[in-house]
Amino acid sequence: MLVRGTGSYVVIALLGTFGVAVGFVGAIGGVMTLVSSLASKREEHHRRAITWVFVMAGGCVLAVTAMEIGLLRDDFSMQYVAANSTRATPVLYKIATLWGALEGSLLLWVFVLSVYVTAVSISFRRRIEDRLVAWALLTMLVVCVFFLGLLVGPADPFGTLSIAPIDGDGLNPLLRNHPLMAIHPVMLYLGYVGFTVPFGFAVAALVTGRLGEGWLVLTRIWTLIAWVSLTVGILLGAWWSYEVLGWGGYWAWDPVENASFLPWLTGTAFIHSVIVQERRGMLRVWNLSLLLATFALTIFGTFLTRSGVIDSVHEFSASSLGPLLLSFFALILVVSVALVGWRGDQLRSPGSIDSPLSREGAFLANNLLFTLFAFVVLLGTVFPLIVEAINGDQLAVGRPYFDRMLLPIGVALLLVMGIAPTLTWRSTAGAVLGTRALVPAAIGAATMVLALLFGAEGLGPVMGIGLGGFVIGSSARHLVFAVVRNGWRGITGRSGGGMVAHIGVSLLAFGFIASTSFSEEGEFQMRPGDRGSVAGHQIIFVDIVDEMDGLNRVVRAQIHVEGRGIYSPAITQYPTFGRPIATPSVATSFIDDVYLSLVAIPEEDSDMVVIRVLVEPLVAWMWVGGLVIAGGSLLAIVPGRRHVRADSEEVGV
Amino acid sequence: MKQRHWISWFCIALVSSLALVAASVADDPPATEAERAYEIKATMLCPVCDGQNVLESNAPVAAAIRAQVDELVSEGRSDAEIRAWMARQYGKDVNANPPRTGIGSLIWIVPVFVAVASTGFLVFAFRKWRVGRGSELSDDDVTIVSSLREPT
Amino acid sequence: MKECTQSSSGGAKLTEEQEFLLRSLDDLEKEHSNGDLDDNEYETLRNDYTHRLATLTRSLAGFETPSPSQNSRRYLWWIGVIAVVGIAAGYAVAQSSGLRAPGEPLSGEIDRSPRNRLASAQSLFFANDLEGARGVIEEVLRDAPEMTEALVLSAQIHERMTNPLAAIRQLDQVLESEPKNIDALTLRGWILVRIDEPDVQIEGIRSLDEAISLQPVGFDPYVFRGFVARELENDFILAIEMYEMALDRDPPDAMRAELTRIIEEMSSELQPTAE
Amino acid sequence: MTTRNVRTVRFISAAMGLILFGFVVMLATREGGTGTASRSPLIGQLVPAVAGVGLNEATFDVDDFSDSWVLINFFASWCVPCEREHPQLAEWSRRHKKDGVVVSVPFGDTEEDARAFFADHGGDWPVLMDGDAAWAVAFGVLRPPESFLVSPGGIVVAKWQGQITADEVDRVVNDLEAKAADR
Repeated sequence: MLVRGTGSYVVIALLGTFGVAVGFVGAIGGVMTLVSSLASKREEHHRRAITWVFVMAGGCVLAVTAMEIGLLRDDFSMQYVAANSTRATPVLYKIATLWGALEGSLLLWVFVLSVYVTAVSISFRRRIEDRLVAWALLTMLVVCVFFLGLLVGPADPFGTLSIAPIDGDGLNPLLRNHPLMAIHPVMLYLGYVGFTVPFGFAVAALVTGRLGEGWLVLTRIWTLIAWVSLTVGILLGAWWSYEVLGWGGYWAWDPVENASFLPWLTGTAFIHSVIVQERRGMLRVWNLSLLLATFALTIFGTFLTRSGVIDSVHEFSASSLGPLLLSFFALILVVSVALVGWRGDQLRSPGSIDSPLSREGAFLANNLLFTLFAFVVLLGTVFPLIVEAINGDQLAVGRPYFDRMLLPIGVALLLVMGIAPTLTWRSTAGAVLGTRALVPAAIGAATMVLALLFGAEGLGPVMGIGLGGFVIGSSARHLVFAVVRNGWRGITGRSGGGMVAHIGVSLLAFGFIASTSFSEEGEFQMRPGDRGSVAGHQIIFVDIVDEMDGLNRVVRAQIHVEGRGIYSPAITQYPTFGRPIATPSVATSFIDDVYLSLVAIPEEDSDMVVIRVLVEPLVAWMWVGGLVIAGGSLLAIVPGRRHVRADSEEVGV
Repeated sequence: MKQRHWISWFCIALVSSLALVAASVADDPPATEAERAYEIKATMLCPVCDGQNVLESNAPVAAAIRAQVDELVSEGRSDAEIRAWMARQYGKDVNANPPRTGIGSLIWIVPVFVAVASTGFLVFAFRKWRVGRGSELSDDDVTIVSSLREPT
Repeated sequence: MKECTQSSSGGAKLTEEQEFLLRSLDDLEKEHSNGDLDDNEYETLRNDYTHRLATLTRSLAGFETPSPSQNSRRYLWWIGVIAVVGIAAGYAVAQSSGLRAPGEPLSGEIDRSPRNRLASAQSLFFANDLEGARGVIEEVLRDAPEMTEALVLSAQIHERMTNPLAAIRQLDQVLESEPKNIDALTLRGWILVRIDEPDVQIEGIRSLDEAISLQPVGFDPYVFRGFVARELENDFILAIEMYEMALDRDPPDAMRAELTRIIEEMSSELQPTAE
Repeated sequence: MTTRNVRTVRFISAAMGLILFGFVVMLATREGGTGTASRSPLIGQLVPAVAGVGLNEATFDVDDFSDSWVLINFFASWCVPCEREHPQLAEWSRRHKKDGVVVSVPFGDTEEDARAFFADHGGDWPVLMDGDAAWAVAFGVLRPPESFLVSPGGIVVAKWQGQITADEVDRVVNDLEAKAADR
């Protein structure tokens, strides 16, 4: 065995350790500076914390750079690299290995967090003397201290091996066969971590007692950025499951998927209800609670994924971080509940609602539904734990439960989403609603008829599709009026962008409904030349390629999908990994996807394969819908930023 | 004008309800053995693979359960019997659907209760909010505000 | 403004509120000119903000709503009603969606599946309740008109109820989709050979022969063919062969005894001729 | 603000706090998900039917061995612990030439691979193919290797998940034999 580990390489690990240490010191320095200057009420000293923030960010950049260098240069003297990378890993996956395992993913978390905190410090540098901003920064820095503390101690990513192996073990094969794996976690973390910023401002508002609407305006853009990243991250994750896992689905109500979904749900509720507070001054406690809950849920999700409390496909190997993360979660809960309890009396809102049939009424309904949705998901996720704690029974909560409970909520959400844009603030007269909702409702009805003509069936699915059409109709109506009045700038701004995002949600809903309700599948035992047919798609098994790729046996079936071309699903037997891993191949189109996967690794020297063929209509529209949602959110962000900047300058003068 | 709206709404309601009736009529419960077996496999979790169901998993134990489900279905066993048999062999947590009785039924009851209770609360809240201050605009208000806004 | 921010927290709060309202008015105008808001909405919102801003500026400290004194007993009553409705609804959902243990009634769609009903029709048929079996099987066929097992059973029922024509029609339907359905071939043959019409009987024999050529595992076709060979064709050798084949296929004891008896009878009749 | 309002808010947050506290305590006291322990409803029960023609063309029926120990071993050729425990099975089989028999059942494996596995690693005991996985389900096998010990009289007395050693199995055998002798 080749011994290496002295010499230049070990420097990289040292560099990383140094970076983490610098980051940790920077965060602690920032916290101490802010605590002392807040306690002594010397606002002019707040500014010094920014310097510490830069120190922290510098440390984090150093640490991430060191890790990437280690990965790219195959420095197997680093424990993390040896355990998770190999020489043969392609460059893209080497880079992505940073977030492929527990310690590295925390490093990425910390890095993203430091980027956010730095960005906040820079954009608020002129207002840092404001106690609200200082408290917000302090809260964020405390979060930084916690996560950097994890990297310093229990989850040190820069451990070294005294004897460097010649080659590393490599990642779980599932994590290194699709480029989406390189983007999905980053987007997810941008979302997860991004909610730290509004959380900081919410805590600051509670602590300083400045519970008016000022802090909302300050955090608007940050919340939106976090939200859109999380949305995209979740959808990319779903897409990845679809393209890689081989069962043709994209969402399994797995605890870890739920953990990422929960903050999204509360976050979505927040970005809607915040509008009510801005416009009508209502729901202050509610909005603060939503933000606190969103952040608490991100930490809870991290705890679930990294403690081994719940079995899940996506789980990182169980680690000692469980108790620490749980303690941090408990701390957040204590702080949140105590703050709301303490300031609760001052949170009473000055606003009022005149009629349930109004824009704010629709927002309230939306919030009720989203919260319920989140509650059902949370309950479904932790219920087995609760039952086990009570009477030791082992129960499972799976798709039938989530489908049954969430379908009505989802349908109601679509309904509210369609009606809301046709409502006016304060109250809407029935006649006005009758006029405004007429065309959208007609479009909805037409969509239903169209769906029936294309062979859709079932009350739930058809109703969902009709409501999707209704949403598109009312959003488009809103956009058309805006554009007629104001040219192409009509689709920007929060309401324009929001409407675009709603159209995206409808497209996503179409894809989701069609692919879950109307998919067809078949399983064929085939020899070269055999044909099969599923849902009108002819497939011909052309040939089989059985080859060794290094130590791995890869069997590739070449299948001709009529009208689409040749696709080759594969199945690989890794010597280091128990059962074979199937790599599906998908013939995508905007009408339907033909999803091909090999069921089992064929016997050697046999040309007989078992192919599972799934035809899922409209799946592609889910990804298109996601893209539209992201685009809409960006449209909503862009002008918003201009406003805030103008405002802050105005205030600064 | 108004008259025409009523007619249009009536047409839309008619078309929608016809479409929904047609949709629910076209939907049929599982009829063939294969469909029944499919349902059972789709709602049964693979005991070793963390959240994947038996239908989707390619673990050997999932394959074994699939084969046995087919076998038991063709023997004419009822769904409930097959589920109970698998739960006896692999533990209650192979069934993805929580039970309707005992403590497990709370997972159904609690969310529905919360939904009803929070809707009830919201109805109360609406009633309370509605008794808010009157906000009729007076000329005095306008002058104050315009004087405030002038400097900016 | 800065001075205000630095003053007492109550003052800061009011100032912030004022700032916010002013900003909202600006926003509102921008949104209105963007076309995000229509004139009606714009007007209501602007008036509302203006009023709030004016009220605030007048520093009318106590703008709280006089909380309407509520009859607390009525309040509790409402809470009780909501709780009861909630729990009842939850219970209903649990009952309709939750997993059932075996033996629990109302097992949903399972018992209504045609296959299950076919099984109950079969048991009725074997219990000789022909009317009941026919009622069930007709329901099954209405839901699954192509189901071959159901068609065959229905034909069997018709045959037993001496309605051979209907039975033949249904068997032909089966054979159209499954030309090698042994049960259908056997039953068809058996019905045809018992009609007193030489042509029809020949057709029946052909049908039975086809069934036997598929080497069925059941004994029925052999018994029938043997019967035909003995009674219609007087071909004892073939009849014995057929009955022996049937005996190989594990018939019930009563039939076994009967078949053995007939075989012996026929062999003893054959012997003198053979010698 | 009215005191009534303050009280309501405090009350609600206290209640929420209590619920969340209970939740955290529950999470904290839960042991990590270590997977399914060897709980088997089969222990103490009559052994499910295992009978058929082995790969070596010999017929086997577990009922014919009601006066000896039977060690039923579910394995797969691709499973590393199975490979490691194989010599131990051979050892146990050698020790119990007179009063015991090993039966191997491939689980999640093809007949061809199982045959190759025995050709490579030796072993002269019956290897039965579990056609439609009826035995695997009847024994509740999760992942290979899994072994079941059947006492004379046909009662399942022990189950092991994972690699076993001959000594481990014999500990149970001797224990039970001692108990039987006492009686």
